[in-house]
Amino acid sequence: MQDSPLNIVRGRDVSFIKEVEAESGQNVSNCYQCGNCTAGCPAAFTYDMQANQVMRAVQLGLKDQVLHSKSIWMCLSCSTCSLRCPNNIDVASVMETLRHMARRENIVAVPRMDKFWMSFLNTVQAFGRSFEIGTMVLYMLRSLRLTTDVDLAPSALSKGKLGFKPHVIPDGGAKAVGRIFKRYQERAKREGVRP
Amino acid sequence: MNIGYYPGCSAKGSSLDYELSSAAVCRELGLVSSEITDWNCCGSTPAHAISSELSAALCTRNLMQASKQGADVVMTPCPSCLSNLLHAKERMKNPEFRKRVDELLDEPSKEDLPEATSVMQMIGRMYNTGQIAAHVKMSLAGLRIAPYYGCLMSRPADLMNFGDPENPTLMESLLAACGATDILDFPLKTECCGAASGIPHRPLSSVNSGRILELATRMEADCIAVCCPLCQMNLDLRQKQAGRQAKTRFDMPVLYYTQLMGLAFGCDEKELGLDKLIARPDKVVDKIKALNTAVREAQGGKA
Amino acid sequence: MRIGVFVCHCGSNIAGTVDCKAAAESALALPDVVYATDLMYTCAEPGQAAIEQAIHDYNLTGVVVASCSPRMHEPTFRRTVERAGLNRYMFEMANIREHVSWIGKDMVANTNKACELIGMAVAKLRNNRPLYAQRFDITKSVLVIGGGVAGIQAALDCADGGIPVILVEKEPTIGGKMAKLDKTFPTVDCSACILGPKMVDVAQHPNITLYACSEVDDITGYVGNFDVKIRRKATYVDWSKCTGCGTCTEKCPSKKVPDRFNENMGLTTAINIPFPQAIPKRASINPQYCRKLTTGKCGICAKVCPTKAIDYTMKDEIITVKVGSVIAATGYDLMDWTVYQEYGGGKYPDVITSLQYERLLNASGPTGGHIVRPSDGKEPKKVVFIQCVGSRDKSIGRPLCSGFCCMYTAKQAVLTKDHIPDSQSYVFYMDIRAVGKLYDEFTRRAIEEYGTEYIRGRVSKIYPDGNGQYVVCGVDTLLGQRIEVTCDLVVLAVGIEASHGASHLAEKLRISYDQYGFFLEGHPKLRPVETNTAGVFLAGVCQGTKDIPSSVAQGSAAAAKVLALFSRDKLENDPQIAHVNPARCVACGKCIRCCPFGAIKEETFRGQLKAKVIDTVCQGCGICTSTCPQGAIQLSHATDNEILAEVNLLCQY
Amino acid sequence: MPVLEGKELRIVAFLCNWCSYGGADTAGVARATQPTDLRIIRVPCSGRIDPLFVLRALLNGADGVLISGCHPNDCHYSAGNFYARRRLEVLKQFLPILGIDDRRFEYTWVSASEGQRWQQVVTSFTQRIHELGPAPRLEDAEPLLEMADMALKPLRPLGTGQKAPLDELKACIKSKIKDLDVVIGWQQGYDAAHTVPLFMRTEEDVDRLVWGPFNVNNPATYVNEMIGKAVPLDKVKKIGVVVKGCDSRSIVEMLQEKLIDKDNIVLFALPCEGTFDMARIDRELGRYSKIDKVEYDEAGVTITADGTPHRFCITDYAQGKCYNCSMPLAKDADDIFGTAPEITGTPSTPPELAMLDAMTLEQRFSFWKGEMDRCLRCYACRNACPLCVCKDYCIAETREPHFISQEWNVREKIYFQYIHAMHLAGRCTLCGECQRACPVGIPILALRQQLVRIIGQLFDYKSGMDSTATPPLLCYKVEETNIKQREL
Repeated sequence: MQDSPLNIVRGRDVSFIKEVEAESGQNVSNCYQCGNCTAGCPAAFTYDMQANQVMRAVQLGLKDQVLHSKSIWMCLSCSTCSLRCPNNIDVASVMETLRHMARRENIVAVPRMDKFWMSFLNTVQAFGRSFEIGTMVLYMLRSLRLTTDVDLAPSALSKGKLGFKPHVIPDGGAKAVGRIFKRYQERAKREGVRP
Repeated sequence: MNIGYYPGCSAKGSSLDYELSSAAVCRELGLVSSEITDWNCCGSTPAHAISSELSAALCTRNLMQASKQGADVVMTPCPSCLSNLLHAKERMKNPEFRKRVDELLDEPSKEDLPEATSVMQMIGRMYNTGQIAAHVKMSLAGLRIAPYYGCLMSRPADLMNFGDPENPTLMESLLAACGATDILDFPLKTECCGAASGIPHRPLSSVNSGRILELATRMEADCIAVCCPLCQMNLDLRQKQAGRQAKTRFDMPVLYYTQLMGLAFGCDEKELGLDKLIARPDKVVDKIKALNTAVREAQGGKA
Repeated sequence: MRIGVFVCHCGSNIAGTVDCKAAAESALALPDVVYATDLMYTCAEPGQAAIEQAIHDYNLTGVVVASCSPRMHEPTFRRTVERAGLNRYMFEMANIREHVSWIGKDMVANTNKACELIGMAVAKLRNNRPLYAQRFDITKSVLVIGGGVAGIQAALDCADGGIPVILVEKEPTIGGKMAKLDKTFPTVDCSACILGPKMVDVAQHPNITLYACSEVDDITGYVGNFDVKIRRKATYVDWSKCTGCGTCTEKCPSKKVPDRFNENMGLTTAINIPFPQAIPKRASINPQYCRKLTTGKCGICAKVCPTKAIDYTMKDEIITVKVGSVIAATGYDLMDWTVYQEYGGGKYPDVITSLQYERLLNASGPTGGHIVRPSDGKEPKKVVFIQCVGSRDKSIGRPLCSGFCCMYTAKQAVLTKDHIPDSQSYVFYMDIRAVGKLYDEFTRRAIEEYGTEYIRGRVSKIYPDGNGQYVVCGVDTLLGQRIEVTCDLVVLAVGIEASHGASHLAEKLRISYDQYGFFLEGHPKLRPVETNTAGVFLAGVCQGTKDIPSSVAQGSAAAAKVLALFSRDKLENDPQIAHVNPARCVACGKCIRCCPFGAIKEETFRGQLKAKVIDTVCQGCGICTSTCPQGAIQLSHATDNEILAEVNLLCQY
Repeated sequence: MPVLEGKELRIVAFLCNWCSYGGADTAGVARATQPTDLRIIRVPCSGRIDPLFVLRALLNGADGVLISGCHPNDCHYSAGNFYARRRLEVLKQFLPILGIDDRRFEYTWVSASEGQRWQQVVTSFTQRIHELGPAPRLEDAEPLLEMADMALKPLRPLGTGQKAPLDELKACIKSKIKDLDVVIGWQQGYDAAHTVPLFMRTEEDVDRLVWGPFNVNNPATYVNEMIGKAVPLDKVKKIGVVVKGCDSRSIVEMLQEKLIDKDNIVLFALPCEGTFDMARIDRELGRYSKIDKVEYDEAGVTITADGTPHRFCITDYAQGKCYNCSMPLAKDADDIFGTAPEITGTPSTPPELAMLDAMTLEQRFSFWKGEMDRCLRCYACRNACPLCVCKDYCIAETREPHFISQEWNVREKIYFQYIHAMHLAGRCTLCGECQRACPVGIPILALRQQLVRIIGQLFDYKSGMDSTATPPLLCYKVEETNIKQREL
């Protein structure tokens, strides 16, 4: 809840609009608010701001509001919005751009999504390939949601679908992947953004 | 054409059955490829969710490995991996982006990275209906199949090159070549199942996969045919969760299209990983057998 | 040559940033300039008088006025010099207002530029020649292409004004789209009741010749004298014998023919009359489905026809007519909405177009005015209307608003409630565009009195739910939520495009058209009925989206233009046209190939082939002049030498 | 008139009356501030703008030339801007080979309502010209002389053509000569190493017909004056022409342009194995008083002059065009004898053009200054051209219209040569007669080679190949797939 009416003159951040447009390659002023992005969005019911509202807020340059939105974390990247947009805007790319920008500014509105992604990537960093059990364990520890999907474990395990051992790439590939991550993290540190 | 095979991580874990059945189908058809020896994870959704550059770096390494072993084209069963590989290849055309990615790699990227495509498209490209039909030992005629592609396979249309992004039909043609006659016109075939949020936000996947399972059930499908490991896991492994969300119980076998093709080709069920499915596919297998027996008897009767 | 230069101050409009006095003085140094002065308001009465006086006093043979744009006052000053006895083409203008004083404040640069522009005008004028218009006879009759409501109105008004009218309609009946409608907004009066009498008037008017089932094959000529070739398509029925009794349609055994008039919502017979009020009320055979014509075995209609009108051997016939003017009223067609795969791309039977719905509502339609679902014939209780399908959608290349869908959707929602009182209608809309008289009030009634749910948002997908109903996935952007409606019938307000084939007709008429095939008017505001081809006028939706009252109004407006044109017995041509110098022409024919108007022909001149411009056809574009390698064909008033004089004045180092 | 020193550059604009001039007016009415350099010439239509106006302006010292017309599909005359787009695009791509920066020339579309766009067009174009600075002047350029390296690989084996079925051809001509006024071919000239045109009227004349690598002339050059459109109707003849593949393209082009009537001409064809570059042979022979004999072998000839034998291998001494020839045998001839050899490989860039391609803009500008300064304006190039059908009324020698003066300076010489080239755009078949005829050896063929290359790339078109095709500058497409206009 806001405690005063939104002042769209003071709240407007023009450089934010330009930055979003440059990074996503989309012209946000093309949006005429038909709402088709929202109409087809499979994650719409989890959003605090609907996709069309995110687009509107970007048009108005409301940086704070947008970057603190949970929606940009809940987006499934399924591109239905981009496919159906009558103005050829790649809405999914705008959502992704906003998420990248939020992370860079260290704004994480849905920590468990970030934790899940990082858990996944940490296993990749370690072994070069992803490894379901490893991801799950890491995620459960980090999110303190120790019962996540444990109901699935028996059936999955019995079918041999989840391996207990990670797959390690032969020929030192795992190390090469580790180096990619390391360089990425170092660069993020250098640039002062969240890796 | 030298085809490099990129299995993707789930092939070694949750979608072992996809891997097995794809291999069986390719073997039957004579589609030869060699696995990229040193492949790594494409980064899947988490990588591009946090950074396009990291995602591109992971994918570019794979494409370079493929290139080193002389592949002109990289083929993968997983739409998510394919989408990441293609996005990376496209973004690397931008010199600034390329420079940033090269900073992350051990060696600078090559200008001409190999093409990437899906196993399904490769089969479609290399074999016509007649060539596929020639391998069929047990027709899929009469089996009511709901084809389901998921959201990644056909879009973005200009990148994935998979026909009409709203209404792809390649899977139908492959199954039809295997004799399938009752392929449903499944309206939700490209809707997102929500798998990407399966772990961190269960309702998101339950609601969306529930809707798909519900319509397939209502349309009296015998099974759903899929081509994406994430979709399969979501619709099959999480079928109970979806049922709980929708206050019902689903009993819908969710098979990879390669498993169906493999059954038609007369492959061994174990070889196709049918035992790995949670929702039992027995009634599907039984129905195929029964229908084929009936046809054979009818023909025998006539003769 | 004796040239006078007049530099206008235009009050302070020019003099504010140009030293007009200095500019006039500098002009005196130019060759042939014998007089130069600056005036306060050259276009005003005293200014014009000063020019006339100077022409007399200094025996001027040419005049340059440096003032505003020639697009503004060139005609004014041409009349001025003509009054003083000069030829109107011995006059040039230098545009030192729009192109100088209004676009910069640098007095030095502006004055220098003004002097150069005056220099260019003088240089051109020194190469000018007097030109004289020619008068020619005209044919006082008009061709109206398209028999929709706009064409009907134009034809009736011209005919009432005493002008013979030839009305060409490609369908077997006139009436156009309006004849298919059930009711019209915002009055909800019966479409057939208001259009029917007009259609009958067309049939009965002594000044109107109607060619239905006909198309314009070719048009040549120019304003006042067009030669038109009309193709009368074979109907396999001799219309001079047919009485429209309908016996043949009753007996025809080929009964599974898609009914085009009913927008394929029902079936008809291979020989048929489109609808009971058709004008002309004559039967025609659809050769694609006629058993006699496809298999050679049948001939029932010929046997039962009481007047022996059936003729299976009929061929297309070409007739030639001469007219002095043309009114294009070719209307529109719906765009191909099946590109919307997310709406089923046409494979769901209960997802239909608004025009199809109109036929369901219509008492003379395939269901006798009962609204039923095409799939199972049941009455729908929940009806969803989706607006802007194929309008305002850049992703399929159609950013235009079709203009009247908002209104007819409201009307159809109202009629749905009238037909099925326990029904509920939902309208997905982006904006309600209801700008006509009583329009907004009407949409409010649809909402307030008829309980139509208006939902602001587009629809992302429609799919059958497996239980015989359809799920419409939309959004309510006012609520900020994704919403779904389960319904029995979906009506799409499909966007319009110009009538199929309009662009081909435009090329025959030599008028311009936009990317959707709509014809371009002469000026978007001041010449909305004219085209840039003299003698060709526009009526109705062929020019751009319009509702019925606007179409009728433009039909009358086009007729007024024709009547005004024909109020004179002879027309005058513009002498700024091309001329061939036979001494230099080698008859290579390049000009003939390039002329967009067919205005150049080959003729024998003293035993040799030469090009020859047809004065009355030439429009003065000059493509021929820039095409002719040896400069043998010159566009008067824009000759090579006139343009080169300007180039050489500017570029001489 | 001089420009404002140090402040303005000379920028000339041609605007169509209906759209762009109106757009400039709209900008003025809106008081849209613009740079003062631009001078507008008002023309009825962009289709009226002869590319030669632009060349005239650029040669006479304009620093930039801007053209603006109605947007495609909006032309007041329905198609003028479509023609303009093709012609102006060809001009734009032609300028660099002349050593003129093509950024000094631009064409664009502005409608009468687009005042703001006009302001932006003027501003950005003026800014562009100021960034480029004043245009280089011919007077200031240092002449540069350079020779092209003629070494090329042929697309088929070259030879001396002595196995061609000449006798069969002669028999055929004899059987038809009664119905023809004349048949054009070649006969031995003043010695065995040169040929001159042969005009056959009797069967005896036919016996003098020769075939071989000395048949360098293009007989199509004589066709227009015998059966062209300008010939008085009662004097039109019925003629026959013996053609090499390249010669036939000139005639096909004339048919394409409807300059001659197919009914009046019969083509006889033999397979050509290449012709000699006589300029190089004469250079090699040096001064001599008499050719004693010419002996043929399969790969070349041995010319004995003043008792000294000189061996010339055809592969080393062929005309430039022969190496790139992919049609040694006319395919549209009425009577064809012999068979065409197989063509392997694709044509390479002609040597004259390759030399220019390797130069900078400044070098090309200097090169043409040096070369054209030697032009005598003898018009031999024009008179040798089979497609210069208006040579008797050439604009080089008239004041109606007065494009070019008789002033003896390099500017007017250059302008004449550029006019000649532009008049051949989309028509020239690269028969090379112009360059062969030039008494001072200016490589003017390079200009035509560039135009042929441009036309090929823009319109996917090769002249003189199909008598039913429309020449590309006499037609247009609504959507031009290969024309990529620059944004302004």
